[in-house]
Amino acid sequence: MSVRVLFFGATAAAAGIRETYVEVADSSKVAAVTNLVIGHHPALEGHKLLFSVNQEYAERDACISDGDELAIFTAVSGG
Amino acid sequence: MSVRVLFFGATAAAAGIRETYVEVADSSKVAAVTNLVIGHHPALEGHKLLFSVNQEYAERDACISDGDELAIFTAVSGG
Amino acid sequence: MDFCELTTDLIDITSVARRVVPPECGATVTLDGYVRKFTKDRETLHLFYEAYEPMALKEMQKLIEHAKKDFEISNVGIVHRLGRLEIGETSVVISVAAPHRKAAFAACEWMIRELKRTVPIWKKEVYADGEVWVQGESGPPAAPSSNQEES
Amino acid sequence: MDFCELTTDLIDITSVARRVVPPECGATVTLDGYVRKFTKDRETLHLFYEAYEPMALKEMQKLIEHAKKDFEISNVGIVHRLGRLEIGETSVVISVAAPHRKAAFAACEWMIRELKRTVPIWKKEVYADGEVWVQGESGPPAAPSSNQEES
Repeated sequence: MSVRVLFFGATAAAAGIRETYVEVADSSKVAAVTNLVIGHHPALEGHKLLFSVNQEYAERDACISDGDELAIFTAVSGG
Repeated sequence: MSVRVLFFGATAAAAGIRETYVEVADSSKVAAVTNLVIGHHPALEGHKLLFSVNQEYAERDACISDGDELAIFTAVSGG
Repeated sequence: MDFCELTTDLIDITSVARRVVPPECGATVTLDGYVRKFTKDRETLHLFYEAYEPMALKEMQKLIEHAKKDFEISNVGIVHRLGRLEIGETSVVISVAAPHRKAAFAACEWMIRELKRTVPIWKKEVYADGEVWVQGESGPPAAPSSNQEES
Repeated sequence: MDFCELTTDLIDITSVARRVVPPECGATVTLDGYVRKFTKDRETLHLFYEAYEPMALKEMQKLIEHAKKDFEISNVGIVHRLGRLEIGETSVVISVAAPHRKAAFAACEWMIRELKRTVPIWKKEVYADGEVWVQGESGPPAAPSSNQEES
Protein backbone atom coordinates (compact mmCIF):
# COMPACT_ATOMS: atom_id res chain seq x y z
CA MET A 1 0.00 0.00 0.00
CA SER A 2 1.03 3.61 -0.47
CA VAL A 3 1.57 6.05 2.40
CA ARG A 4 2.17 9.77 2.07
CA VAL A 5 4.87 10.92 4.50
CA LEU A 6 5.31 14.56 5.54
CA PHE A 7 8.20 16.29 7.32
CA PHE A 8 8.30 19.63 9.12
CA GLY A 9 10.89 21.87 10.72
CA ALA A 10 13.83 19.84 12.00
CA THR A 11 12.73 16.62 10.27
CA ALA A 12 12.29 18.38 6.92
CA ALA A 13 15.77 19.86 7.35
CA ALA A 14 17.24 16.46 8.27
CA ALA A 15 15.47 14.53 5.51
CA GLY A 16 16.15 17.22 2.96
CA ILE A 17 12.57 16.84 1.68
CA ARG A 18 9.16 17.92 2.90
CA GLU A 19 7.13 15.05 1.48
CA THR A 20 7.52 11.55 0.05
CA TYR A 21 5.49 8.47 -0.77
CA VAL A 22 6.51 5.01 0.46
CA GLU A 23 5.24 1.55 -0.45
CA VAL A 24 4.81 -0.74 2.54
CA ALA A 25 3.00 -4.01 3.36
CA ASP A 26 -0.71 -3.75 4.21
CA SER A 27 -1.44 -3.11 7.93
CA SER A 28 2.05 -1.78 8.56
CA LYS A 29 2.51 0.19 11.74
CA VAL A 30 3.93 3.68 12.18
CA ALA A 31 7.19 2.16 13.44
CA ALA A 32 7.71 0.07 10.29
CA VAL A 33 7.04 2.97 7.95
CA THR A 34 9.31 5.21 9.99
CA ASN A 35 12.15 2.70 9.93
CA LEU A 36 11.86 2.52 6.17
CA VAL A 37 11.95 6.31 5.93
CA ILE A 38 14.95 6.56 8.26
CA GLY A 39 16.69 4.02 6.03
CA HIS A 40 16.35 6.44 3.15
CA HIS A 41 17.12 9.54 5.26
CA PRO A 42 19.58 8.50 7.98
CA ALA A 43 19.94 12.08 9.29
CA LEU A 44 16.53 11.57 10.92
CA GLU A 45 18.07 9.00 13.27
CA GLY A 46 19.29 11.44 15.90
CA HIS A 47 15.90 13.03 16.48
CA LYS A 48 13.26 12.19 19.04
CA LEU A 49 10.36 11.73 16.66
CA LEU A 50 6.64 12.31 17.04
CA PHE A 51 3.96 11.11 14.65
CA SER A 52 0.53 11.86 13.35
CA VAL A 53 -1.67 9.77 11.11
CA ASN A 54 -4.26 11.68 9.12
CA GLN A 55 -3.57 14.76 11.24
CA GLU A 56 -4.13 13.09 14.61
CA TYR A 57 -1.27 12.29 17.00
CA ALA A 58 -0.36 8.62 16.80
CA GLU A 59 1.96 6.23 18.63
CA ARG A 60 4.57 3.99 17.03
CA ASP A 61 2.28 0.97 17.24
CA ALA A 62 -0.63 2.64 15.42
CA CYS A 63 -1.74 0.90 12.22
CA ILE A 64 -1.63 2.65 8.88
CA SER A 65 -3.98 2.08 5.97
CA ASP A 66 -3.58 2.60 2.27
CA GLY A 67 -3.72 6.30 1.39
CA ASP A 68 -3.04 7.49 4.93
CA GLU A 69 -1.00 10.61 5.62
CA LEU A 70 1.85 10.05 8.09
CA ALA A 71 3.66 13.08 9.47
CA ILE A 72 7.04 12.70 11.18
CA PHE A 73 8.23 15.61 13.28
CA THR A 74 9.95 16.70 16.49
CA ALA A 75 8.41 18.19 19.66
CA VAL A 76 6.39 21.22 18.65
CA SER A 77 7.73 24.70 19.49
CA GLY A 78 5.03 27.18 18.53
CA GLY A 79 3.69 29.92 20.75
CA MET B 1 -8.50 75.78 60.72
CA SER B 2 -9.71 75.36 57.15
CA VAL B 3 -10.19 71.99 55.42
CA ARG B 4 -10.96 71.44 51.77
CA VAL B 5 -13.56 68.68 51.33
CA LEU B 6 -14.07 66.82 48.05
CA PHE B 7 -16.93 64.57 46.91
CA PHE B 8 -17.03 62.05 44.07
CA GLY B 9 -19.64 59.88 42.40
CA ALA B 10 -22.41 58.94 44.83
CA THR B 11 -21.28 61.42 47.51
CA ALA B 12 -21.11 64.28 45.01
CA ALA B 13 -24.62 63.37 43.85
CA ALA B 14 -25.89 63.18 47.46
CA ALA B 15 -24.19 66.38 48.63
CA GLY B 16 -25.15 68.24 45.48
CA ILE B 17 -21.64 69.71 45.35
CA ARG B 18 -18.21 68.45 44.39
CA GLU B 19 -16.15 70.57 46.76
CA THR B 20 -16.49 72.73 49.88
CA TYR B 21 -14.37 74.32 52.60
CA VAL B 22 -15.19 73.85 56.28
CA GLU B 23 -13.83 75.59 59.38
CA VAL B 24 -13.12 73.22 62.26
CA ALA B 25 -11.14 73.25 65.51
CA ASP B 26 -7.41 72.53 65.25
CA SER B 27 -6.49 68.80 65.41
CA SER B 28 -9.98 67.73 64.43
CA LYS B 29 -10.34 64.17 63.27
CA VAL B 30 -11.86 62.88 60.04
CA ALA B 31 -14.97 61.83 61.98
CA ALA B 32 -15.59 65.35 63.34
CA VAL B 33 -15.19 67.02 59.96
CA THR B 34 -17.42 64.41 58.35
CA ASN B 35 -20.15 64.91 60.95
CA LEU B 36 -20.10 68.63 60.27
CA VAL B 37 -20.34 68.00 56.52
CA ILE B 38 -23.20 65.53 56.97
CA GLY B 39 -24.98 68.18 59.03
CA HIS B 40 -24.91 70.46 55.99
CA HIS B 41 -25.66 67.66 53.51
CA PRO B 42 -27.90 65.15 55.26
CA ALA B 43 -28.34 63.05 52.09
CA LEU B 44 -24.83 61.73 52.76
CA GLU B 45 -26.12 59.97 55.86
CA GLY B 46 -27.29 56.79 54.14
CA HIS B 47 -23.94 56.02 52.56
CA LYS B 48 -21.12 53.85 53.79
CA LEU B 49 -18.34 56.40 53.56
CA LEU B 50 -14.63 56.08 52.87
CA PHE B 51 -12.05 58.80 53.35
CA SER B 52 -8.74 60.04 52.15
CA VAL B 53 -6.57 62.81 53.57
CA ASN B 54 -4.19 64.44 51.12
CA GLN B 55 -4.88 61.64 48.62
CA GLU B 56 -4.07 58.78 50.98
CA TYR B 57 -6.73 56.49 52.42
CA ALA B 58 -7.51 57.48 56.03
CA GLU B 59 -9.63 56.12 58.87
CA ARG B 60 -12.24 58.07 60.84
CA ASP B 61 -9.83 58.66 63.71
CA ALA B 62 -7.09 60.18 61.53
CA CYS B 63 -6.10 63.73 62.44
CA ILE B 64 -6.47 66.59 60.01
CA SER B 65 -4.27 69.67 59.78
CA ASP B 66 -4.91 73.15 58.47
CA GLY B 67 -4.97 73.16 54.66
CA ASP B 68 -5.49 69.41 54.33
CA GLU B 69 -7.61 67.93 51.57
CA LEU B 70 -10.28 65.51 52.82
CA ALA B 71 -12.14 63.40 50.28
CA ILE B 72 -15.39 61.66 51.20
CA PHE B 73 -16.58 58.90 48.90
CA THR B 74 -18.14 55.45 48.66
CA ALA B 75 -16.49 52.13 47.84
CA VAL B 76 -14.67 52.51 44.55
CA SER B 77 -16.08 50.85 41.43
CA GLY B 78 -13.57 51.36 38.67
CA GLY B 79 -12.24 48.65 36.42
CA MET C 1 8.76 51.42 30.91
CA ASP C 2 5.90 51.39 33.41
CA PHE C 3 3.03 53.79 33.09
CA CYS C 4 -0.40 54.56 34.43
CA GLU C 5 -2.78 56.91 32.75
CA LEU C 6 -6.30 58.24 32.94
CA THR C 7 -7.81 59.18 29.62
CA THR C 8 -11.09 60.30 28.13
CA ASP C 9 -10.05 58.95 24.73
CA LEU C 10 -10.69 55.49 23.31
CA ILE C 11 -8.13 52.97 24.55
CA ASP C 12 -6.22 50.93 21.99
CA ILE C 13 -5.20 47.66 23.61
CA THR C 14 -2.36 46.93 21.22
CA SER C 15 -0.59 50.18 21.89
CA VAL C 16 -0.82 49.64 25.65
CA ALA C 17 0.48 46.08 25.36
CA ARG C 18 3.33 47.14 23.07
CA ARG C 19 4.60 49.89 25.35
CA VAL C 20 5.42 47.45 28.15
CA VAL C 21 7.54 45.13 26.04
CA PRO C 22 11.27 45.06 26.79
CA PRO C 23 13.55 43.11 24.43
CA GLU C 24 14.27 40.31 26.92
CA CYS C 25 10.60 39.50 27.51
CA GLY C 26 8.61 36.81 25.80
CA ALA C 27 5.01 37.29 26.88
CA THR C 28 2.53 39.99 27.67
CA VAL C 29 -0.74 39.33 29.45
CA THR C 30 -3.40 41.95 28.97
CA LEU C 31 -6.65 42.36 30.85
CA ASP C 32 -9.24 44.30 28.92
CA GLY C 33 -12.34 45.36 30.84
CA TYR C 34 -15.21 46.84 28.92
CA VAL C 35 -18.73 48.08 29.15
CA ARG C 36 -21.22 45.27 29.51
CA LYS C 37 -24.57 45.59 27.80
CA PHE C 38 -26.42 43.71 30.52
CA THR C 39 -25.94 43.61 34.27
CA LYS C 40 -28.38 41.15 35.85
CA ASP C 41 -30.84 41.48 32.94
CA ARG C 42 -30.91 45.27 33.17
CA GLU C 43 -29.78 46.92 29.95
CA THR C 44 -27.10 49.56 30.28
CA LEU C 45 -27.32 52.40 27.75
CA HIS C 46 -23.92 53.79 28.57
CA LEU C 47 -21.50 54.29 31.47
CA PHE C 48 -19.77 57.19 33.05
CA TYR C 49 -16.48 56.89 34.97
CA GLU C 50 -15.25 59.54 37.37
CA ALA C 51 -11.92 59.58 39.20
CA TYR C 52 -10.25 61.41 42.04
CA GLU C 53 -7.51 61.87 39.52
CA PRO C 54 -4.35 62.66 41.50
CA MET C 55 -5.13 60.00 44.11
CA ALA C 56 -6.10 57.46 41.42
CA LEU C 57 -2.74 57.92 39.72
CA LYS C 58 -0.94 57.55 43.06
CA GLU C 59 -2.84 54.34 43.84
CA MET C 60 -2.15 52.95 40.37
CA GLN C 61 1.52 53.74 40.84
CA LYS C 62 1.47 51.92 44.19
CA LEU C 63 -0.10 48.89 42.53
CA ILE C 64 2.71 48.77 40.01
CA GLU C 65 5.40 49.11 42.66
CA HIS C 66 3.79 46.44 44.77
CA ALA C 67 3.39 44.04 41.83
CA LYS C 68 6.99 44.51 40.71
CA LYS C 69 8.14 43.63 44.20
CA ASP C 70 5.96 40.51 44.46
CA PHE C 71 6.11 39.09 40.93
CA GLU C 72 8.95 38.53 38.48
CA ILE C 73 7.69 40.94 35.89
CA SER C 74 9.42 43.52 33.74
CA ASN C 75 6.96 46.26 32.94
CA VAL C 76 3.37 47.18 33.63
CA GLY C 77 1.01 49.53 31.87
CA ILE C 78 -2.36 50.57 33.29
CA VAL C 79 -4.77 52.82 31.43
CA HIS C 80 -8.22 53.63 32.77
CA ARG C 81 -10.83 55.44 30.74
CA LEU C 82 -12.87 58.30 32.23
CA GLY C 83 -16.01 60.13 31.14
CA ARG C 84 -18.81 58.65 29.05
CA LEU C 85 -18.29 55.16 27.59
CA GLU C 86 -20.50 53.42 25.09
CA ILE C 87 -21.32 49.69 25.20
CA GLY C 88 -18.33 47.55 24.26
CA GLU C 89 -15.73 50.26 24.77
CA THR C 90 -12.70 49.42 26.87
CA SER C 91 -12.79 50.88 30.38
CA VAL C 92 -9.49 49.55 31.65
CA VAL C 93 -6.41 47.85 30.28
CA ILE C 94 -3.67 46.30 32.37
CA SER C 95 -0.73 44.92 30.43
CA VAL C 96 2.08 43.01 32.10
CA ALA C 97 5.27 41.91 30.37
CA ALA C 98 7.41 39.21 31.91
CA PRO C 99 10.17 36.83 30.89
CA HIS C 100 7.86 33.96 31.87
CA ARG C 101 4.17 34.07 31.24
CA LYS C 102 3.20 32.51 34.58
CA ALA C 103 4.28 35.62 36.49
CA ALA C 104 2.57 37.85 33.92
CA PHE C 105 -0.75 36.03 34.40
CA ALA C 106 -0.49 36.10 38.19
CA ALA C 107 0.51 39.76 38.38
CA CYS C 108 -2.15 40.90 35.92
CA GLU C 109 -4.89 39.05 37.77
CA TRP C 110 -3.72 40.44 41.10
CA MET C 111 -3.56 44.00 39.76
CA ILE C 112 -7.05 44.12 38.30
CA ARG C 113 -8.44 42.76 41.59
CA GLU C 114 -6.55 45.37 43.59
CA LEU C 115 -7.37 48.18 41.17
CA LYS C 116 -11.09 47.52 41.64
CA ARG C 117 -10.59 47.64 45.39
CA THR C 118 -8.22 50.55 45.88
CA VAL C 119 -8.11 53.00 42.97
CA PRO C 120 -10.56 55.87 43.53
CA ILE C 121 -12.63 55.64 40.37
CA TRP C 122 -16.41 55.37 40.31
CA LYS C 123 -18.77 54.03 37.69
CA LYS C 124 -22.25 55.31 36.94
CA GLU C 125 -24.54 53.00 34.98
CA VAL C 126 -27.18 54.75 32.90
CA TYR C 127 -30.38 52.83 32.12
CA ALA C 128 -33.46 53.77 30.11
CA ASP C 129 -35.26 54.51 33.39
CA GLY C 130 -32.55 56.03 35.54
CA GLU C 131 -28.96 55.88 36.60
CA VAL C 132 -26.98 54.59 39.55
CA TRP C 133 -23.50 55.09 40.96
CA VAL C 134 -22.20 51.58 41.39
CA GLN C 135 -20.91 50.66 44.83
CA GLY C 136 -17.69 48.67 44.97
CA GLU C 137 -18.10 45.18 46.35
CA SER C 138 -14.94 44.89 48.36
CA GLY C 139 -15.47 47.35 51.19
CA PRO C 140 -12.78 49.74 52.38
CA PRO C 141 -9.23 49.00 51.29
CA ALA C 142 -6.81 47.44 53.73
CA ALA C 143 -3.12 47.32 52.92
CA PRO C 144 -2.93 45.51 49.58
CA SER C 145 -1.53 42.00 49.77
CA SER C 146 -0.79 39.67 46.93
CA ASN C 147 -1.46 36.70 49.20
CA GLN C 148 -5.01 37.73 49.82
CA GLU C 149 -7.85 35.59 48.51
CA GLU C 150 -10.29 37.10 46.09
CA SER C 151 -13.33 38.40 47.89
CA MET D 1 -17.63 33.72 18.01
CA ASP D 2 -14.64 31.40 18.42
CA PHE D 3 -11.92 31.30 15.85
CA CYS D 4 -8.47 29.99 15.21
CA GLU D 5 -6.29 31.19 12.40
CA LEU D 6 -2.85 30.86 10.96
CA THR D 7 -1.57 33.94 9.21
CA THR D 8 1.56 35.29 7.60
CA ASP D 9 0.40 38.87 8.24
CA LEU D 10 1.14 41.05 11.25
CA ILE D 11 -1.23 40.31 14.12
CA ASP D 12 -3.19 43.17 15.65
CA ILE D 13 -3.96 42.27 19.26
CA THR D 14 -6.89 44.65 19.60
CA SER D 15 -8.78 43.19 16.68
CA VAL D 16 -8.32 39.66 18.03
CA ALA D 17 -9.46 40.66 21.50
CA ARG D 18 -12.46 42.53 20.11
CA ARG D 19 -13.75 39.66 18.02
CA VAL D 20 -14.28 37.43 21.06
CA VAL D 21 -16.40 39.92 22.98
CA PRO D 22 -20.07 39.03 23.41
CA PRO D 23 -22.41 41.65 24.92
CA GLU D 24 -22.84 39.84 28.24
CA CYS D 25 -19.14 39.60 28.96
CA GLY D 26 -17.11 41.93 31.09
CA ALA D 27 -13.49 40.95 30.66
CA THR D 28 -11.09 39.68 28.06
CA VAL D 29 -7.70 38.25 28.91
CA THR D 30 -5.19 38.25 26.10
CA LEU D 31 -1.86 36.48 25.93
CA ASP D 32 0.52 38.04 23.46
CA GLY D 33 3.67 36.09 22.70
CA TYR D 34 6.35 37.74 20.66
CA VAL D 35 9.81 37.38 19.30
CA ARG D 36 12.47 37.75 21.96
CA LYS D 37 15.70 39.50 21.10
CA PHE D 38 17.76 37.35 23.43
CA THR D 39 17.51 33.73 24.41
CA LYS D 40 20.15 32.84 26.99
CA ASP D 41 22.42 35.71 25.87
CA ARG D 42 22.33 34.63 22.24
CA GLU D 43 20.94 37.33 19.97
CA THR D 44 18.15 36.32 17.64
CA LEU D 45 18.09 38.13 14.30
CA HIS D 46 14.68 36.89 13.32
CA LEU D 47 12.42 33.85 13.61
CA PHE D 48 10.64 31.58 11.22
CA TYR D 49 7.49 29.63 12.12
CA GLU D 50 6.26 26.66 10.15
CA ALA D 51 3.04 24.71 10.72
CA TYR D 52 1.45 21.47 9.68
CA GLU D 53 -1.45 23.71 8.83
CA PRO D 54 -4.53 21.45 8.68
CA MET D 55 -3.49 19.56 11.81
CA ALA D 56 -2.55 22.78 13.61
CA LEU D 57 -6.02 24.18 12.97
CA LYS D 58 -7.60 20.94 14.20
CA GLU D 59 -5.51 20.98 17.37
CA MET D 60 -6.32 24.64 18.00
CA GLN D 61 -10.00 23.84 17.56
CA LYS D 62 -9.68 20.99 20.06
CA LEU D 63 -8.05 23.36 22.55
CA ILE D 64 -10.99 25.73 22.26
CA GLU D 65 -13.55 22.95 22.68
CA HIS D 66 -11.70 21.56 25.66
CA ALA D 67 -11.35 24.97 27.30
CA LYS D 68 -15.03 25.80 26.81
CA LYS D 69 -15.95 22.54 28.51
CA ASP D 70 -13.63 23.09 31.48
CA PHE D 71 -13.89 26.83 32.08
CA GLU D 72 -16.83 29.22 32.24
CA ILE D 73 -15.83 31.26 29.25
CA SER D 74 -17.78 32.69 26.36
CA ASN D 75 -15.50 32.96 23.37
CA VAL D 76 -11.95 32.26 22.43
CA GLY D 77 -9.78 33.54 19.61
CA ILE D 78 -6.40 32.08 18.72
CA VAL D 79 -4.19 33.49 15.99
CA HIS D 80 -0.71 32.16 15.28
CA ARG D 81 1.69 33.84 12.92
CA LEU D 82 3.67 31.83 10.36
CA GLY D 83 6.65 32.63 8.17
CA ARG D 84 9.39 35.11 8.98
CA LEU D 85 8.97 37.29 12.08
CA GLU D 86 11.12 40.21 13.10
CA ILE D 87 12.11 40.95 16.70
CA GLY D 88 9.18 42.24 18.75
CA GLU D 89 6.50 41.03 16.39
CA THR D 90 3.63 39.03 17.83
CA SER D 91 3.85 35.30 17.17
CA VAL D 92 0.68 34.21 18.95
CA VAL D 93 -2.39 35.79 20.48
CA ILE D 94 -4.93 33.98 22.60
CA SER D 95 -7.92 36.05 23.68
CA VAL D 96 -10.54 34.73 26.06
CA ALA D 97 -13.75 36.52 26.94
CA ALA D 98 -15.70 35.54 30.03
CA PRO D 99 -18.39 36.95 32.27
CA HIS D 100 -15.91 36.72 35.16
CA ARG D 101 -12.26 37.48 34.70
CA LYS D 102 -11.04 34.62 36.91
CA ALA D 103 -12.16 32.03 34.37
CA ALA D 104 -10.70 34.09 31.54
CA PHE D 105 -7.28 34.18 33.22
CA ALA D 106 -7.32 30.47 34.01
CA ALA D 107 -8.48 29.42 30.54
CA CYS D 108 -6.01 31.68 28.73
CA GLU D 109 -3.10 30.40 30.79
CA TRP D 110 -4.14 26.80 30.25
CA MET D 111 -4.53 27.30 26.50
CA ILE D 112 -1.13 28.85 25.84
CA ARG D 113 0.50 26.03 27.82
CA GLU D 114 -1.40 23.40 25.82
CA LEU D 115 -0.84 25.16 22.51
CA LYS D 116 2.91 25.04 23.05
CA ARG D 117 2.64 21.32 23.79
CA THR D 118 0.14 20.09 21.20
CA VAL D 119 -0.24 22.36 18.18
CA PRO D 120 2.11 21.27 15.37
CA ILE D 121 4.00 24.50 14.77
CA TRP D 122 7.78 24.76 14.81
CA LYS D 123 10.05 27.73 15.41
CA LYS D 124 13.41 28.33 13.79
CA GLU D 125 15.70 30.85 15.47
CA VAL D 126 18.12 32.59 13.17
CA TYR D 127 21.36 33.95 14.66
CA ALA D 128 24.29 35.79 13.12
CA ASP D 129 26.23 32.51 13.05
CA GLY D 130 23.57 29.96 12.20
CA GLU D 131 20.05 28.82 12.78
CA VAL D 132 18.30 26.15 14.80
CA TRP D 133 14.89 24.50 14.81
CA VAL D 134 13.77 24.83 18.41
CA GLN D 135 12.72 21.63 20.15
CA GLY D 136 9.60 21.80 22.30
CA GLU D 137 10.27 21.29 25.98
CA SER D 138 7.27 19.27 26.91
CA GLY D 139 7.78 15.97 25.15
CA PRO D 140 5.09 14.16 23.22
CA PRO D 141 1.51 15.23 23.86
CA ALA D 142 -0.69 13.12 26.07
CA ALA D 143 -4.41 13.74 26.21
CA PRO D 144 -4.71 17.38 27.26
CA SER D 145 -5.98 17.92 30.77
CA SER D 146 -6.75 21.18 32.47
CA ASN D 147 -5.88 19.67 35.84
CA GLN D 148 -2.36 18.94 34.79
CA GLU D 149 0.50 20.78 36.42
CA GLU D 150 2.78 22.89 34.26
CA SER D 151 5.79 20.92 33.21
